[in-house]
This record gives sequence, C-alpha cells and structure tokens, in this order.
Amino acid sequence: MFEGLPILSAITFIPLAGALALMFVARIWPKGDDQGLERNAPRVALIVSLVVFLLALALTIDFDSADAGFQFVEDTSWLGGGIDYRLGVDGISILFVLLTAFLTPLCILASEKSIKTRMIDYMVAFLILETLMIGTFVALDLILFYLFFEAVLIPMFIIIGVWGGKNRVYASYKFFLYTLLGSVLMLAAILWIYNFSGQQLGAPTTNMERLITELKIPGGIQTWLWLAFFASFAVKMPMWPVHTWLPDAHVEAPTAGSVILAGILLKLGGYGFLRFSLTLFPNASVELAPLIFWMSIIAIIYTSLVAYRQNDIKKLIAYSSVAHMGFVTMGIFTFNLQGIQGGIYQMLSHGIISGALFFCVGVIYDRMHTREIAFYGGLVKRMPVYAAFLMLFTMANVGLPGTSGFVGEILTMVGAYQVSPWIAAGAALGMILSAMYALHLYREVIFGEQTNEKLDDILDMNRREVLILAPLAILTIVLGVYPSLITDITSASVENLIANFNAATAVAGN
Amino acid sequence: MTIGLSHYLAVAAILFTIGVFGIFVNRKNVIIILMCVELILLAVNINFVAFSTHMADLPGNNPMAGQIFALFILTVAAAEAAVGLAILVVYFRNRGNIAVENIDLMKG
Amino acid sequence: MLQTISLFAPQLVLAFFASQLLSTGAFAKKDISVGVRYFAVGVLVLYAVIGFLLGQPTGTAFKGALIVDSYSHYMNFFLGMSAAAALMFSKSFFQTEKLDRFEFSVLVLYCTLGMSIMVSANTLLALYIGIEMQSLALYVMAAFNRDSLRASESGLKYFVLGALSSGLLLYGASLIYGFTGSLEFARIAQVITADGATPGIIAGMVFLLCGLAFKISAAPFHMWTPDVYEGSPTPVTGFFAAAPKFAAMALIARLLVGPFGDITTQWQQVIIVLAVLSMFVGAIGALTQTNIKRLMAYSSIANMGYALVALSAGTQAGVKGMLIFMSIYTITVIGIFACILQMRIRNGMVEQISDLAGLSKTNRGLAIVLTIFMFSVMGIPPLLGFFGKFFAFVPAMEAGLAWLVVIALVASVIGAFYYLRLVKIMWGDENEQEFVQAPKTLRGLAVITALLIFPLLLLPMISIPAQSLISQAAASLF
Amino acid sequence: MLTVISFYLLAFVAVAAAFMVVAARNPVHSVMYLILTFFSAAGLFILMGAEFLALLLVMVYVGAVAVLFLFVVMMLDVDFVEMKQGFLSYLPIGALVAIVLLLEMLMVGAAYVAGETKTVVVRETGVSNLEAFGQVLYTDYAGIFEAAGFVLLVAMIGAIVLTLRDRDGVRKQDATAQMARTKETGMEMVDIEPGQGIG
Amino acid sequence: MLYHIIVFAPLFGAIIAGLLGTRFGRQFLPEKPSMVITTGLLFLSAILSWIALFKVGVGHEEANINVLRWMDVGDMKANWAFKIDTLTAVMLVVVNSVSALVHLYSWGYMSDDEFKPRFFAYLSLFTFSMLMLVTSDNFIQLFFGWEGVGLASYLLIGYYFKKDTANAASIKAFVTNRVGDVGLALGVMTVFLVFGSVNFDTVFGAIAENSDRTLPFLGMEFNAIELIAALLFIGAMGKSAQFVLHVWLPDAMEGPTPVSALIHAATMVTAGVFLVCRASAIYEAAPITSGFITAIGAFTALFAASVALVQNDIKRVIAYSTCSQLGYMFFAAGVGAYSAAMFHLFTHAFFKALLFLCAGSVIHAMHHEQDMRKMGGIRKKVPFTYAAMIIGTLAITGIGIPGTKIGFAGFFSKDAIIEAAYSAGIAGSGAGAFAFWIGLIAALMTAFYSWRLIFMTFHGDYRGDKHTFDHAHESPMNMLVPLGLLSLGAVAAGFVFYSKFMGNAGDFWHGALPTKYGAEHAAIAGEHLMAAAETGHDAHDAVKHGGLFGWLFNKVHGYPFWVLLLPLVASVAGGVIAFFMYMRGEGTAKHIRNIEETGGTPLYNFLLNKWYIDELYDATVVKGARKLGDIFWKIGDMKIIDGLGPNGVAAFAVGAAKRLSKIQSGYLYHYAFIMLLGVAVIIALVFRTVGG
Repeated sequence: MFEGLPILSAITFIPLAGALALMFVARIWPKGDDQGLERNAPRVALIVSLVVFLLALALTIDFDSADAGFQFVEDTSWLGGGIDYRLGVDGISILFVLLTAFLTPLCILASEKSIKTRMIDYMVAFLILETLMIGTFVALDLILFYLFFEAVLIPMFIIIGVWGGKNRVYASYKFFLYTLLGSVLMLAAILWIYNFSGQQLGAPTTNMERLITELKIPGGIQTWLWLAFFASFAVKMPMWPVHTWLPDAHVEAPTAGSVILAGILLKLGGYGFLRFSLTLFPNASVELAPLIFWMSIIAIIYTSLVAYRQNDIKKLIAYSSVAHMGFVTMGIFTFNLQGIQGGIYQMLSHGIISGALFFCVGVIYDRMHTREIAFYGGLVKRMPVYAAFLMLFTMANVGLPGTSGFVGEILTMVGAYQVSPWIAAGAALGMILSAMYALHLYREVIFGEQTNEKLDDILDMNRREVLILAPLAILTIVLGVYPSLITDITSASVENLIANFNAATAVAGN
Repeated sequence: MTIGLSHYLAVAAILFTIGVFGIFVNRKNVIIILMCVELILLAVNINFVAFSTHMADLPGNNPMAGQIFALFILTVAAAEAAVGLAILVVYFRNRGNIAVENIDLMKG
Repeated sequence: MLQTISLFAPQLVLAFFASQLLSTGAFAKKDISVGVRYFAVGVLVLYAVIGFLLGQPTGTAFKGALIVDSYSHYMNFFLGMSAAAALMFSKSFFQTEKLDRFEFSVLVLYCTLGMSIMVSANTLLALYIGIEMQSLALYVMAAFNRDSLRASESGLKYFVLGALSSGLLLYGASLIYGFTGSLEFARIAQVITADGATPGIIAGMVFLLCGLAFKISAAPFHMWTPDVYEGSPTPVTGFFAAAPKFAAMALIARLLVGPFGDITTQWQQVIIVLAVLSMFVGAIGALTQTNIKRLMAYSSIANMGYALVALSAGTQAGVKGMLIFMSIYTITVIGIFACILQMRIRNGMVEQISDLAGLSKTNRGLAIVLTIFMFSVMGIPPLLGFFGKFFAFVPAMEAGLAWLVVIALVASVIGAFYYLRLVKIMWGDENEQEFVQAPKTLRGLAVITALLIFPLLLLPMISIPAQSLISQAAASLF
Repeated sequence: MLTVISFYLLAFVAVAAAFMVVAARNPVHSVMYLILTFFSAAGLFILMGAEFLALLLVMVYVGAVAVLFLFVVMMLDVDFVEMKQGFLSYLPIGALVAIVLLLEMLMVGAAYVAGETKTVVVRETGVSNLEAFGQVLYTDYAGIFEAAGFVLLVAMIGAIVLTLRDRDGVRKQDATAQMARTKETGMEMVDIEPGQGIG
Repeated sequence: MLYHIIVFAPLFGAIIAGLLGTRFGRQFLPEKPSMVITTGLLFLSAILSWIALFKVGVGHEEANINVLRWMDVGDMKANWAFKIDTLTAVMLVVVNSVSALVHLYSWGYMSDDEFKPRFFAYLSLFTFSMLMLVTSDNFIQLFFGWEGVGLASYLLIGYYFKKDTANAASIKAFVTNRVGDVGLALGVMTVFLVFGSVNFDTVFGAIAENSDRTLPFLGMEFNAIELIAALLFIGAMGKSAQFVLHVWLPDAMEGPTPVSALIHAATMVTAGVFLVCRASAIYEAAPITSGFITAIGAFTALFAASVALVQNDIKRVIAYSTCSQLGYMFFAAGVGAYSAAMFHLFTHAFFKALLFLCAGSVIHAMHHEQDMRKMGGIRKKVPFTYAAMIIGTLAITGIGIPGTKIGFAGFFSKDAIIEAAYSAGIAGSGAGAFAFWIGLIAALMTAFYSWRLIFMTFHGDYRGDKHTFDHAHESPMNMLVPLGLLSLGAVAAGFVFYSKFMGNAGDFWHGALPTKYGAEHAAIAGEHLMAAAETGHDAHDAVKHGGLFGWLFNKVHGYPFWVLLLPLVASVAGGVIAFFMYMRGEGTAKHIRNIEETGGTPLYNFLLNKWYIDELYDATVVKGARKLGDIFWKIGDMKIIDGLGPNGVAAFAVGAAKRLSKIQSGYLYHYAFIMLLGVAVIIALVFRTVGG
C-alpha cells in the first residue's frame, strides 16, 4: 500500500506539522477573537491526530507480520559520519506506534474540557509530543532514537509544569532531571558505541541493524554500557528504586498528561530494553538479568504495598504502574518467547488500561477537583456508567483473565517461571497485592454510602467521556479474549530477536 | 662570577611575584593594583630582554624578537595604563573613592 | 603585496572603515551614531563574508606574523556575524538608555579587528597584540555606561583582572620564547618536536593557557565573569558572551594543535582540569542566581567547559567539535541576549529572573523563543544545543576520555536545573510584569536565531555542507 | 666585577622598590617607588645591552605612565586607607601562594640554566642595539607595528569616551566658524520684544 | 452448537441485562424483560445440560470443541475450547440447574430491589464463568473461569454496595481467592514447564513419562508431579474455602441469599473439587499430595462443623456447613474416590442450595432478619419452607437405611465418602484413617447444627420483634417452586444416580475419572469392584467375632456393616443431642439467656469466634501489609530514595552553590588570588605528572 512512500516519516511528522500550523494560525489569527481559536484548537488537533491514527492503522494492516525484519525502512544521510536518518518498524515497534496514535486522539478529546487555559499551547505541546513518541519507536539509528527519546522531555515538562496541579513545579523538575540524568548516561554509552563501531567496523555508525548484527562488544565493557543504557531505561520504566518521580509526575500532570505518561512514556523504557539492551549487549543482559529480576520483584511487591496505602487516587494508580512495569522488565529479561511476548503485551495492555484508569480519574477530577480517595464514596449511585467502566478497568488492572491485563501478566510469569520459580512466585504475590489495592480503591470511591454532600449532584459521564473510554474498554476486552491480534504481529520479530540473542550469547559462552 | 641569564630571570621572577602578591594582598586602593600590573609587565619585559640578549644567534633563533616584543609590551602597557586609569576615573566619579574593599557591589 | 591585500582583505576592510567611521563621527556636527551603527554592521557583514567571496585564499603575510587559512575564514565569518548581531541589538538599548554614541560602533569594529588578528595569529607577538586590541576595546565597552556605578565597577574588575591575565600570558610567552628561541608558531613547534617537553616549555605553555583561559572565562580564571556580565550594559554583555569567547577559544585551539601539537599529553591535563572545573563551577554556581545576566555568565562558564572537553581530545575531530559547539553556543547566546534585551517594562530594563514570571501569557512569542533557547543550551535534542554537545563529546570519547564525557554529561544535568527554572518561571508562574513591545530588530534577531537553533543540523541538506565547512576549517590547523 | 656589583645593586633596588610600591601607605610614595623600580630596571636593561629599550622604558614609563599615575593619584585625591584587620590573616596564605609561584618560576629558570646549551653571555653583534631595532621594526614587524598603532588608537578612543564630558555652558572656539565668518554674518540684528530679553 | 448454547446463553443474558437493562445503558430494557431473558436463557441452558448429560453419560458422546484462538505464544497454546466429558456434563447440570432455579427464586427474593437487572446480569455472568471453568480443555481457560467466578462472586457479595460489611466481605473473598489463584497460577506454570503444554489431554497423557522428574522450587527439590498437584490444590483450597483459606466464605454471606445458594453452596465453591477431579490423573501420580489433601479436607470438615455448632446467623451456619461438606469432598478426592467426591458434589448442590434457599425464604419472611436468636416457632407461618428445610436437613445429615437403596441424597454420597476413607485407611493410608474418624465426628456435628438450626428457627417460642412475626408470610410461588424442585433433588438425587456415579463407574465416567490408577482406592466403587475390595474385607475377617459383632461385621457391598451404620448413628445422635438441648424445656431460650449471662465458656467463645483465625489474619497479614506499605512509602520512598536521591542531591547542589557564591565575594583580590592559586596548582599538577 505504501510502496516507496515515506509513510513512517509522514506518521511521525504530521503531528508536528499540525502543531506548527496551529502556531502559525494562532499568530495570524485576528486579534480579539482569541476565544474562537482556543475553542477550535482541540478540533484541529483531533483531526490531525485522527489522520495519524488512520495512517498508523493502515500501516499496521499493511504490515507483513511474517517478516521478522524492519519494514517500511527509510534511509537518508543526515549528520554524516555514519549517523543517518533511518526509520523502520518491525513487529515489536509497530504496535507501539499504533498505541501512540490511538491514545493521542483520546487524550486530545479528554483535554477539550478539562484544560481551561492556553488551549492552543496545550494542543501544540501534545502534537509535538506525539511526533516525538512515534519517532522514538520508529527510529533505527541510535542517535535519532536518542534525539526523539530525549526530546520527549520538553513537551512533557511543559505539560506538567504549566497545566499541572499545585505541586507541579517540584514534580516537573523531578521528572525532568531524573530522566535526564538517566539518559545522559545512555548518551555517553551511545557515544562510546559510536566510537567503538568506528574501530571495529572500519567506519563509525549508529545504524541499529548494522550494530546489532555486526558489532561485537567485549564482555567487560558490555556490562558498563548495559548499565548506562539501563540507567536511562530503568528511570523511564520506572524500576524500583528510581521510580519516585513517577507518582509525583502523575499526580501533578493533567489527565491527558498522565495518560500519555503512563500509556506511552513508560513504555519507552521497556522498548529500549528490548531494542537495545538485549540486542547490543546480550552477554551483559544475561549476566545482569538477576539484578533486573530482583528489582522487578521488589518493584512489584514494594510498590504494590505502597499503592495500598495511598490516599490520592492518581498516586495509587501511579504506584500500580510501577508494579506492572515490574512484570514487563521481568518478562523481557527471561529471554524466552513467553516472557518477551508477555512483556510486550503487558506494555501495550498497560498502555490501554492505565490510560483508561487515568481518564477515569480525570472524569471525577474534572467534576470535583480533588483526587483524595476519602473525598469520594458511593459514586455508583450517581454515576453507574462510570462505575461500570471503572470496574472493568480496575479488574483489568488486577489482571483478571478475559481482560488484556491478564495475558501480559500470565505470559511474563510463565516466562519467568522457566527461569526461576522464585521470580514467578514473587510476581505472583503481586497478583494478590494488586487485587488488594485496586479493590480497596474501587470500594472507597465507588461503593459505600455516599456521605459527602458535595457529591450530591455529580453527573454521570457525558457522551464525550463515554466516547473516550468506550474504545479503551472494547480494546481491553478484545485483547483479553483474542490476544493473537497482537502476538501474531510480534511473534516473528520476537523469535528473531531471541534467535539472534541466543546466537550471540552462545558465541560468547565458548 | 658572572651575571648570567638566570640572574635576570630570578629578578624578573621576584618582580613578577611581588606584582602578583601586590594585587591580592592589596586592600588599599586600586591605583596600587594598577601599579602592580605595571610591575608584572616590567618583569615580563626583563624576561624577554634577558632571553633576547642571552640567546645565541643560531638559525631559527630570533634574538631580536624578544626585544621587539618588549617594545610592543611597553607600547601596549602604556595604552593599558591609559584605559585603566580612565576606567578608574570613571569609577571614582561614580563611587567617590577607589578603596579596593568597596568594589563589591556585584558578587555571589 | 596584492597577495597580502587579498589575504587580509577582511582585516583591511575593518581597519579602514573603522578609522573612516571614527573620523566621520569625530568631525560630524551632530549625533550620527545611528548611521554609524548601520554602516558598521554593513562593514562587519562584509568582513564576515569577504573571505568566502574571494574564494578562501590561504597563506601567510607580514613575514609570517599572520596566517590565513580556512580556519580563520570560518572564524572571521562567525566573529563578523556575531559582532554585527551584537551591534544590532545594542541599538534600542543604547537609545533608550541615552547612551548611544558612535564610538561604540567603532570600538566594536576595532574589537573585531583584534579578534580577527587573534584567530589569524601565527606568532606570539601577533597573538598578544590581537588580544590586547580586543581586550582594550572590551574594557572600555564594559564601562561604557560611564554614569553607572555597576558598569564602571565591572569595567574596573575586568580591566584589572584582564591585565593580570595578560601578565600571565606574557610571562608564558617569554618563557616559550626563551626556551625555543622564536616567537613563530611553526618554529616553536619544530623546537618542541626536537627537544620534547622541557620544564620551561611546559611552564610557558601553562602560563599561556592560563592567560587565555581568562579570556574564555574557564574556571578558575572565571571569577570576573559573573560580575562583569552583570554590571556591563546588556548589549555589551551579549557581545562579550559571544564573539570574544569564540575568538579566544579558536586561538587556544590554534595554539594547542600548532606550536604545542607535540606535547598533547601535557596540555591535555591542563585543559581537562580547566574543563572539569568550569563545568562544575558553571553548573553549580548558577543554581542560586537570580539575575539573568549573572546566570548567563555561569552558563557561559559551563559551556566553555564543554568546549574544552572537545579540545581535550587534541585531534582534528576535537577541533571540529569545538568549532561546532562554539558556533552553536554563539548563536544561542546571541538569541538569548536578544531576548533579554526585550525584557523591558515601562520603567526600564529588568534583569531579574523572577521578572519573567508569566511571560508565556503576556508575551507568547518571546516565551517560546526563550524556551527553545533554554532547552537548546541544556542540550536537549532535537535542538541544536544537543548536537553541539554531541559533536563536542564524540572526539573526547574517541580519545579515550570516556570518564570526562560522563562527568560532562552529569554536569550538564546539574546545569539543566537552572535553565529549567527559567522555563518554569516563564510558563508556570503567575504574571507580574507586562513587557513593552520590543523593537523589531530585537524580535527579528531572536526569531532568526531561534529558527537557526531548530533545524540547522537536523536537516540533512544543511547539516552536511555545514559540517564539511567546519571540517575543512578544522583540518587546516593540522 | 663592575657588572656584578651594578647588577646586584640595581636588582636589589628594583626589588626593594617594587616591594615598597606594594607596601607604601601613601599612594604618591607608591608611584615614586614605581618610578624607582623602572629606573633600576632600565639600568638592568643597559647591563644586558638593550640600550634602546632602557631609554624607552625611562621615557615611556617615567615620562608618561608614571606621571599619568601621579596625576590620577593627585586628581582623585586618594585618602590614606588604613589597613583593615583582616589583612594580616590573609597575608600568610597569600604569601604562601606567592612563594610557591615564585619557586615554580625559579625552578623553571634553574632548569633552563642546568640543561641549557643555548645560553651565552651578552651577545656581541656587529650592529648597535638601535640599529638592530631599526632593521626589523618597519620591515618584519610592520604589520604588528600598524596593529599596535590601532591598539593605541583604541586606548585613546576609550579614554576619551570614558572621561570626556561636554559640559554645557563652556564656550568653545570653533576655528572653521571663525574662518567662515563674513561681514554679513558677523552681526545679527534682533528685534527685541518688549519685556522678553534676548533668548 | 449444543454446548455453545449451553455456555454462551448465560453470557448473552448477562450482556443484555447488563448493558441494556441497567442504568448503564439508560435502561433501554425495563426490569421485567431483563429478568425474563436471563432466567429464560438459563432454563434453556439447564434443559440442554440435562440433555448433554444424557448424551455424554449414557451415549458417551464426548467432544472437544474449539471455539476461538486465544493465547498462542510459542508452546504456550491455549484456545477457547470445550472439553466435554461426563465430568463436565455433570458439572453443567449442577451449575445450570441450580443457577436456573436460583434465577427463578430471585424473582421473588429480590422483588423489592431497585437494581434487579444488574443482579440478574451478575448471576448470569457468574454462571457463564462457571461454565467456562467446567468446560475448559486447558488450564488457562480454567483459570479464566476460576477468576471469572471470583469476579462474579466479588460483585455479588458486594451487591449491597452501601453496606460496609458487604464491601469488606467482597474484597476479602476476592483477595483470599486470589491467594489460592496464585497457587493455581503457579501450578499452571509448573505444568507448562514440565509438559510444555497446558492442554488437559496433552498433559494428562504425558504424566507417566514425567513422573520421576524433579524440579527445584523455592530452594528445594520436588517431584514435579507432586509439586504441580500441591500448587493446583492451593488454588482449590482458595476457591473451595478449605482450612487456612476458608475465611472468606462465612463473610460472603453478606451477599443476597440466592447468591449464597448458587455460588457459596452449589457451584463456585465446588470448583476446587472439580479441579482435583479434573486433574485426577495428576493426583493419582502424587500420593503425598493426595494424603495432604485428605488431611486438609478432613480437618476442614471437622473445623467448619465445630464452628457451625455455635453460630447464630442462619446463613453462617449453612456456610460453615458448606465448608465442612467441601472438606468431605476433598478427603474423598484425596483418598482417590473421585467419583464419590463428584457424587457428593452433585447431591450437595441440591440439598445445600435447598437449605440456602430455605434460609432465604425464612429471611425473606422475617424481613431480612438473619439472627436465629430472634427467630423461633415460625413453622406455622412458613409451612412449605419448613417442610423443604426438613428435607434439606435430612439430606445433609445423611438419613437413610444402610445397606439398602433407600435414603436421602446425602446418605448415599456421604456414606460413599466415609466408606472410601475407611477403605483407604485399611489400605494403609494414615490420612485415610484419620479422615474416616473425623468424617464420623463431623457427621455428628453436622446433624447437631443442622437440627439446631431447625429448632432455633422453626420451633419453640418466637423471640424477636412482634411486628415482624405478625407480618411473616410464606414466600411467593416463584420462590417456592425452586424449593420444591430442589427438594425433589435432595430426596431423589441419591438413589437415582447412585448406581450411575458409584456403581457403574467406568461406564458412566468413561475415562473422565481414573479407574486405572490407584486400584487400591477404587475398592469403594461398589459391587463391580468387589474383588478389589477383598483386601479390606480380609483384614476384617481376622478380627471377626460372633453374635452382635457378627451382625455388625456383616459385609454390605464390601464393607463391614458397622462402617455403613456408624455415619447414620452419628447423624441420629447429633439430631438427638440437638433435640435435647434446644427443644426440651425452655430449650433454645434458656441457652441464649445462659450465654448472654455467662458470656459463654472459653470453648464456646473459641468456636463462636471461628477459632480466632480472622483475628489472627487481621493481626498478621492485614495489619502487616498496611504497616509494610507505610514503611515502604514513608520511609523507603520518601526518606531513603527521595532523601538520598533527588532531594538529597538537590540540597547538596544548592549547598555547594551557596558555598561557591561565598567565594565569589566581589573582591578583586579574592579573584586575583584564586586565579594565581589556579596557576600555581596547575603548574604543580603538570610538573608532578610530567617531570616527576
């Protein structure tokens, strides 16, 4: 369908073009009618993001899932010295592109009413964010990847810092500096690789395909490089103990910001592990997998317990995200099909579920402007539709079979069990704890006698909100019932990844 | 006992050090500091001249260059003194004194 | 003779027109400062491009005192352009402050002449004269607002410490001369190759570098920077931060790879010490600043550290990295100062960071532009600042200085904190001040530089030619 | 022997006077000591055979720079500033650093003497010092010489820009205007309004 | 297609009622149609289930039906699929029949509820989940159903969402079940690890070749099969409320009574038993675990019965009774008598559902009063309910005539279990012997509390609010019909199906339950396996005496007669004791007064407080989790990670900045000093490294 067309560039940069157009229009818009533009900005952004979504969908349909390699590859010389503008998708990345393109319109839709000030700026920031996120997933050049990966910080910082809650300054700083510190270490490693590729391959390059297949990094250094990449991805994920930025960022971010943060940004870390850590440093990955496992297990148990004690809805969900990301890291570093597939699945499904949960929080936050759990109670009476949606997503978050949350969890655990029952047992403990905190939340917010008079005339979800949550709900169930939708696309690439990985570790083992 | 290059270098070094020392132990007024700068430049000049006059006229060596350099240093030093004193005068007009201790409007 | 003229056409143009303008101005009946400024800008632009118009002739002249090569062409271009920009944005400031005098333009021209001698210097003598010509002009410019106590204090500090640094530099020069017998770079290099690193040469080299480190305000020779930046008239600060830094850095590079090319291991340590100290002093010192000019001073200290990281590799790639980094830094700084100069409320200029509060509401364009600059200078991709750092750190990595790169990156994270503070204040805080509409020149400059920040290296069609130009410049040193 | 004695005498005076520049409490005395230092240094120059520079030093420094200093000192009417208490506490560490620096510099000089083969005593060349200057200054160093001229120009501009003030009410002589004066313009007829005076 | 309808009809009903009937979809559908649709579909399913049972049990038309691909990741292949064999068919019948009746019953019971469509949707959803569980052909789908029923149970227990206790109970149920589910999940993972598949057929077919494999698990080496069996059993313990994980079941009575009948008596709680039977091939190869199951089951039977002795809440008594009965089923399964376990499951479904629905009818009549201390003597008011309750009680206590085929349902199944335990004990299984005696004691207790319930509720003087008593009334027809039908089941299920389930085992089960493995346990299976039972018989020949003893040891289908007689004796004795305690004299009232005055004996309180196990959990697990959460959050995250991490670094940097700005003093001499210091240091540094 897209023969010879720079479809990936198009998907990546259409939002940016939209953002620029929006800015330009804002500039030439006649004075005195600012309101009109403020009103229309979300619509423009929505149309742009929908176009992107349709393109991404078409791309996914056109994608040949039997081919394990990169498809729709674009290659243009860029910075010289082996650093090129290379885009491409394989079974692992394409779904993240789709997820991004899917969540962004919903976020825009959700922001239409909940954002009160500076709508144009907000939409511009969001569209730029979309470009950067998609770019991260399609980049096939280390530097290009880093460029997108890191640039995401800018719009996100602004989104949290400008449209965030009371404590937004602290949160946005923490978010920015935490992640920046992680990623500069990765940059150092990238520079090292770039330099090393020059020595080993004759000419330096950051072409991912070449690096994966040709570069042989000696063992001891692999460990250091792995740690440097790890620093970045672990913060992004976030893994325990570098997770503390996440609750703050989530709590302060506006609804859509939280959705994107939980839905996509956290996945950048997992994607990075898959795409880089495993492929470039297979031996170090094997060597340090126990570290990952321990951190994952601690994350799952520790943050679940912490989540249980939260009295802010968003914080609770944020901590639960950390726990769920623990499953992802655990799955990825099992190096077997179930674990990795499960990790990917868990990321995608968590993207949908946690996104939906944050939307749900946004629904009541928009009405009551508080996220205190204690404030609410007995909402089911006034908001049955809301209660039903929240029930579904809570259950999906708990990992109930039949929802997409289950598939990821069980696959990662099956994968982990093959490595060590200890790990799987620890993760399984997380299943219990997740039920504890999620149901606790649901009970406190939705069930019980409604005691707070302020809730007397809270309205149930309106059509727009239903329109946002319904696709997520459908996806949650569809992916829970028919996961092959995803696993079929990813399997060839994952198998290829594992084959390469095994080959690399086998060589080094001798 | 002959007076060799090292003697001159030593004198220059001592003068240089006194100049430097003068700058950072001086708490009185800025003019002294300017004079210390002149001392430093003088030390450098002695160095240059000493090197220049003690240098063998071998191929590649350029004995005269040192003295030329010293000449230019003298020139520039004069110019510097002019500018420095001009700035000092401006400062004095604004501030009313030129005590070194008082030049601390901007810090941190 | 003709050859000399064609080689030194840029400098000659500068010298000639500067003198012309001086006499015109001196004898003019009325205030012609505006006309002089525009003319001077024209001269500077001419100076900047003339080397390229003439097809980049190369060679030495004045008995080897000065050398013209791709490197100096490139530097001339940048120096001329940034000086022109600085002149342009000085206009509205000086006019509103009632300081506008034609001498300023003339001084800028002479200063640029000094810088162009610096970057073309082929002997220690030329180096010294160039530096002094530039410095004297800068001292005067720092104190240009002669009715301001701050300005005169900054001029005084700059002068005293500058003179001290000249002393150090000269002492170094004398040692080098004494131990090699010559002032010419080529000859010095020969002797060093033959004799190796004798203590005298090393000491001379260190003194020289310390003197020059002052000019680029590398720690621990940075102490003047914050005070002078703060006290000087803002356009002058902007000028300080851009062209002279670049010129001095270029001179250091020429010196290091030319005469001292064979004692790389020795000077490398000096550069590394300077770099590390600068990065951390710059990053940490800025944390508690409230004055935006002072902040920029610390920022420039830190950025010089990054440029030194590139130089510390001691390779051609290192020089290239330094050139790229400094070029980008110069553009950014000009843009930032164009923004700072727009911070004008009804009662006059403001310099406090807190005055930027709510800028994004009152003056969206300025806020966006300034935000872009801040993220760029932080080194966040896809902005140009990232590429600057990238190209600066790659050579260091190649030279096996991985630890230095890591330190530099960590320092840049610390540094990010205070740039972020600016962004946060602009976007997050409630607005207090309404800025008056800035003159077109400033806005134009800010926007142009901001636009440059964005795509310059991002777009393949621009990045590759630009890089090859810089590579050529770097190569001509070796 | 005379050379030796002269050297030590001059060197001692130079150093001592330099020290007094720093140590003197009265700035005027400092300037005087500075002049003394320069004289001694000029003597050292002569000892080394750089007569021209020696003369120049005396002329430029003693004649111009030092006088300029003196002038400014007088003009600014600088008080005697008492040394503050803090001075002595800074002194040791300051002195320490100065001594370290001095030792380092002397070490370099020593190294030079120890390992150096290029060193000779004062050169005997066929030409006089002045002639040697003349041979190269306007040939080899013409460009630099020009540049130095610009340096001085810049200094001049700077000094003027910073210190020259056009005072209102100061009557200035305008030669061109005087020359261009004609009979017709020499006198101006003014109608004076009653009670207005001449503006 | 038959099975598709059976399984998906309830789902369809749930979706229609849930989406259209509730306020979720603005109530497109009024209450009535929602109820009609769900109930109708359930009856359809139920009827088809009986047909299916006939087809499979008699016609042996087993089937494997693939519905949809599900998980397909490498070897991890699990489809949505039905495995239809007799075991499944029996479960289909149980589930659908009880569910259909409960649906019908709920018309009346829930008549004054305002969210009826929601309730019916939940019920149907539950039924669907349960059907998915029992029809599964792989462990993953089983897990789906497993957790699905957990969800439905959670929703239904917490149906009265305004009641705090209901919410707490629902969470407790879900979380406790999750604990078990974790065991199950780990078991499934172990299965996958060992067999490389999660399909029942593949796994069960490969047991023999893997029986010697060992696996390291949590630091120890285990036999793989034993490990799997144990882990799966943990799941079963959770769902079937066996000791340690039983705590949720009594609390689950917070839900509406039909729910208790459906979920917490007849179907969901029996899922554990079903699992053990379904995986009987595994348990056959895991003797140690089987012994463990026997012990746990027996202990639970005793424990729950002991607690039931003193409870005052009518539903709680029945709940503990359920718990106890489940214990019976487990020890039956543990000794290898899977068919006996299934049989008891089958009969128990009828009489326990009956008991619950009767209790519901009583509660309905008493305006939602559940405390038996406030009841008494209402048999006149609710004669039909009373009659049904008596039938249920006779069934649960296992009244019948030993040696004949006459008796209530419980008589056959419970006796079969006790006999099985006996024979296992004879065959040398210590757990079996233990279970046998415990089973007898539990039977005594069962009779006691069952009759106590009858006496306290229906006999004696009324002790509650007069007004309530006056308005007490018999339930409407739509509640009584289910009672009638279930009574029929409680009376007839035993003798009608005894020969099917127990007698002609191989024929009926047709491989669904093992007949090959564990031949020594199969002795209990009846006449056809008499020969195998000879071992047990012979052992007793040796101690055979004459006279009365001779009669006692007269063999009836392979067992000494006393073995058959003792359960009956125990039951009757329990009933008699209850009669004397609660019917004679002031009876019940005296007891209640006595306890109110004295506060009860320590033993009484120990039992009343359920052996203080809830308190124990609360003090350790619940409080521990809270405490740990607080520590991790407030100390771990805030103090340690943030304090040393971002905040600490920031504070350090700011401190450094302050110090630095102090150096930046503004004084020229400081600046010059630092410059020269720099020069001196750098020269020293370079010389040190160069010159040496």
